[in-house]
Amino acid sequence: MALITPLREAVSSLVRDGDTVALEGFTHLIPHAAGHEIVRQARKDLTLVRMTPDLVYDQLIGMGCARKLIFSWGGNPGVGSLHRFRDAVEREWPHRLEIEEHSHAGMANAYVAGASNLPFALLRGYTGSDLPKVNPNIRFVECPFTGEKLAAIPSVRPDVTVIHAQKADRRGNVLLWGILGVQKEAVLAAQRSIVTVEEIVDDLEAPPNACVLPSWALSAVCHVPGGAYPSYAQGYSERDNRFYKDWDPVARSRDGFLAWMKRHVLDTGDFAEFRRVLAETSGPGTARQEGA
Amino acid sequence: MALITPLREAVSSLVRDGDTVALEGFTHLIPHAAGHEIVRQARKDLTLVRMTPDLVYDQLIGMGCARKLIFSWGGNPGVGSLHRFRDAVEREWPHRLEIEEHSHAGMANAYVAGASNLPFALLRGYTGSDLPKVNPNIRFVECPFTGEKLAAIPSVRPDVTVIHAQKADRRGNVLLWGILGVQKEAVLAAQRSIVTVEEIVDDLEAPPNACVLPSWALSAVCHVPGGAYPSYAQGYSERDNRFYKDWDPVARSRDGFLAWMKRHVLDTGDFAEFRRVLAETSGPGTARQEGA
Amino acid sequence: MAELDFSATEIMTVAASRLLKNGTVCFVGIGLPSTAANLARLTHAPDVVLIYESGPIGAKPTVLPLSIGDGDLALTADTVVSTPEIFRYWLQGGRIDVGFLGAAQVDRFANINTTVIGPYDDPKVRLPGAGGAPEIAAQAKEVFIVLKQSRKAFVDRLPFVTSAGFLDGGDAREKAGITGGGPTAVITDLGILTPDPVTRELTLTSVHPGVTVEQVREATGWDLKVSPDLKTTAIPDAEALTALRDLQARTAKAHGQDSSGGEG
Amino acid sequence: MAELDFSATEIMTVAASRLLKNGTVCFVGIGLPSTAANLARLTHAPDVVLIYESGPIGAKPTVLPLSIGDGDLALTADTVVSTPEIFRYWLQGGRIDVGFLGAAQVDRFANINTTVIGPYDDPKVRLPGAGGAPEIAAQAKEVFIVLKQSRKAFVDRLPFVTSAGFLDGGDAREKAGITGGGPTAVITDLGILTPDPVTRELTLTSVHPGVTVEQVREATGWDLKVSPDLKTTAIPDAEALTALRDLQARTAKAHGQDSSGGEG
Repeated sequence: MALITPLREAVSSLVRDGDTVALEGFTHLIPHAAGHEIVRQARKDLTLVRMTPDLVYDQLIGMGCARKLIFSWGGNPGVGSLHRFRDAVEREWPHRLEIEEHSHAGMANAYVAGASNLPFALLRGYTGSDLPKVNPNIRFVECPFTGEKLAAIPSVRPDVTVIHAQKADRRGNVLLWGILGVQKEAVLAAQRSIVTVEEIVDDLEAPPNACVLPSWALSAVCHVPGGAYPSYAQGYSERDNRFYKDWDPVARSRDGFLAWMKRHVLDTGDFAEFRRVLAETSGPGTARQEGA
Repeated sequence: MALITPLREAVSSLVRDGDTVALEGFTHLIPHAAGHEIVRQARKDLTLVRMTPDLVYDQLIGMGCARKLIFSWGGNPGVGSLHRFRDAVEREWPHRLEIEEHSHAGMANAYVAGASNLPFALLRGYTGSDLPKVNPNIRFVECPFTGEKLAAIPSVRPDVTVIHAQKADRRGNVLLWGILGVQKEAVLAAQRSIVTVEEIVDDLEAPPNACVLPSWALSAVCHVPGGAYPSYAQGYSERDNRFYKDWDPVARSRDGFLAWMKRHVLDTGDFAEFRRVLAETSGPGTARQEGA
Repeated sequence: MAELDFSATEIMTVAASRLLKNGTVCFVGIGLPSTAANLARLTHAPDVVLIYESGPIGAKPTVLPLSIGDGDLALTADTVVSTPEIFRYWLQGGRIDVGFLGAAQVDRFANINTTVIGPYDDPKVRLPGAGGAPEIAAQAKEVFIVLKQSRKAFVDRLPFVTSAGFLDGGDAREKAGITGGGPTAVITDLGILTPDPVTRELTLTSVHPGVTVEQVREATGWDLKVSPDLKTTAIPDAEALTALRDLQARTAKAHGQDSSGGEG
Repeated sequence: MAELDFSATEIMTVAASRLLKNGTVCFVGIGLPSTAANLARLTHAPDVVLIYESGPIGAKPTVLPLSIGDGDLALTADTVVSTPEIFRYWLQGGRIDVGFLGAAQVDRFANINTTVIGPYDDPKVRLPGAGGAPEIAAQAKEVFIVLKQSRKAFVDRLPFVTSAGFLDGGDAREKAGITGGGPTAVITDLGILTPDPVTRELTLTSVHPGVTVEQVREATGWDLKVSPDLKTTAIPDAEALTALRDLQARTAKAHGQDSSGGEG
């Protein structure tokens, strides 16, 4: 049964140094508030898993929380590079970052295999790509009926998965809709899970066959309205595309990044305060100065 | 793009002698009308696939349409045995029926593997069961990372899958809801597909993340209201539990079965006529006499 | 409430239902298991989570389902997923506390046959087959089996092992690599059998009131061991009996017949 | 309509869009491919089916998505499935006619690099990585690649093959067991390159109006073969140009910026 609890307590009790942690959300419903809280609580040596590491992982990597990254596409969607990710890979700042690199198909199947309690995922994949040359976790197996060669990769089994969703009810059952990405699989593949939600309601009013995660399959549900910002929650908020653009100059320099993280994350108590500070510091066009 | 076409034409053009055919529907949405049409058109040598062969396959098997059955549970749900199925297996009437027997988990995974264009399904399954001793299509593979032994079975890849659904729109996009069983996977695993629907509407009004099968992934959509009878279509009809009970005495004797099938299926032109004849022949408690 | 008379089937159902603790996540077979599981939900275990292989998670049916895919299961569930998802993410995923199964036959190590009587290739009786049972029996954290006791059903050697109990006993189950804990109780119309902690042989640990040990041994196809600490099953309390009878009356009214059941 | 002036990016987009036939099922990469695919949908191919890896099937966005998971994609789709389902049932399932990809670099056999410039373990430039491309490139029935042409992008030898084109050329792709047909066109701001039917080497088969062969060769990092049957790309018709500009204006208004793009 999920505990309905403040995000600070959920991260404090469920995310531990050295854990394998997946924050999932495919453009939609990215759990930014939870990412901030992990930074605030200064978790170390995390193995971060995510199909599409974007701003949320740029922040965690830049703040030195990550030892390793398992991923399939790392960038600032619609803008360009992730400067903190690149700085870690290209120049080992703030320290060396080990990477294990897959394709989306590989990662998606690895989450499915994890949710299914299988040790590996089976797919047609990676053929002709150089990825198997640099990733020893991409192997090949033979079909016992046809002899065909198929790709095999280890399941993703995070210690903790964190997602953001639209609604929970008072028992902690969670409903999400729209672009679902791999969130259900990521939660079910994990030992523990945290779900931040836009609102807590008496009745989910879920349509038939909706994506509902029952309370008893979750560890903690936290009420964090707008907790996906600058990502969005369909039915609640729009994606703040400007924030993604403004992130580029912020993340370009180490000092600018550290100053921004201190002001907006380390020196704020929670996501609501972050949003207030952000509103003060970034009128139109001011983010660049803020990051400089 | 699916053709919207009468069921008779769909079966005539898409179901061929010798085909591997899956009629799916898990208690809910069983495509009985399509089963009747296959009987009327006297298809032969079919390899029938279905997790839960019940009345619809008792009829096809008893009428001699099937050469082989791939399944995981064969019975009259809530009532007892399938007498035609048992007669075929125990006494080779009307002729020998080859069986390939799995568990539900095996079949469900085999459909998923078929929909995923994989040659085999990987699962934790069958351990300690005698099924692998009698089914050479249950094999075991080793995980290339952990060395664990996992079950492997061939994918189900029907030539034709037939399902019943609630709605189609005029372009042939299909919506189903409620108990979904393996229908989506069965359709996507097949080369060709037929979907009978309760109604054809201008707009599906599908909720977010609903089970929609796009027209371009289907071969034919046929308007057959009540086409799941005596199974049901949520939102349209109730299961006729009495029909299932009444089937037991009908199917018990070969002659009674043949007489019933002649009167109700072979001598009727379509499912609507079958329903009219059935209403005439079976007032309360009369089915037993009818089958005798 | 006053004590009520009860039938052998009723005490079997109530005894089975009592084993299901509140909050348990239960994978429910149709028929007797479904009756017992829903009785638990309507009495002492309101927060039991019922999962049916057809897809409903958290079903709260108002009447007993006649089939494993009744509409009432879908309408009352927290959500309905596909059958592959049930077997992949929820059962194989390791999320089921109790698998609640029926059986045609069991042996002394609680292995289950639902496939054939007689040789597989030349069966005397062709039974419905495995359904979900092999993986439920293997992957649920524990398994309850409920069936009526007779020499035909409780046999020394199964003609076919459909679903594994403790195989040849001892640690054979663990050695075969089966992860779930296996059967912890076989509940019959005569008593309750539980596996010996070491040999894993089914042992009579409770007889229902009015039933003699001799009667149970007579209805068992092997030399049944009896626990030195044999108990008498508590009689069904009036609340449970009333709830069971109300449920069955509602069911009969809704379905127009009694609530036997099967998969499909 | 009268002819309109157009930019190099516009003719690239319109030329790419024209290749997409009505009714085609297209797996769309974000950025230029998404622009071209949506332009096709808004002009000559109203029934093109657009699938995005985030889950929308049959998306009909009113403005260009800035990310691969914009809400407009979900709201306008026939349905939205999970990302694993997209890759398993729809792409690997063999249901995609055209994979429409961008690239950081391509080589003469239309192999794609989106991973690193320089050695993998000590990269000069770390690019975003594979995303969906390796399996799109392998499993779609055919693949269109759209990117601007330059010596940095069109290289003789890729530092890293992220996604297979024709590998070393000839029948190397088939021999590797890759089932999809592979790239059939690389559309750039200078012209269109298509693989030689036998050697599979990319060959300049069309130059855009006003572009010389020499310019294209200058922007190619290998000794580019030119078709003896070289054509000049038809100029974008006014309808397409207008539709493209309207789409980009709507997009800029909605997003407050221009429509570059990325996964994520």
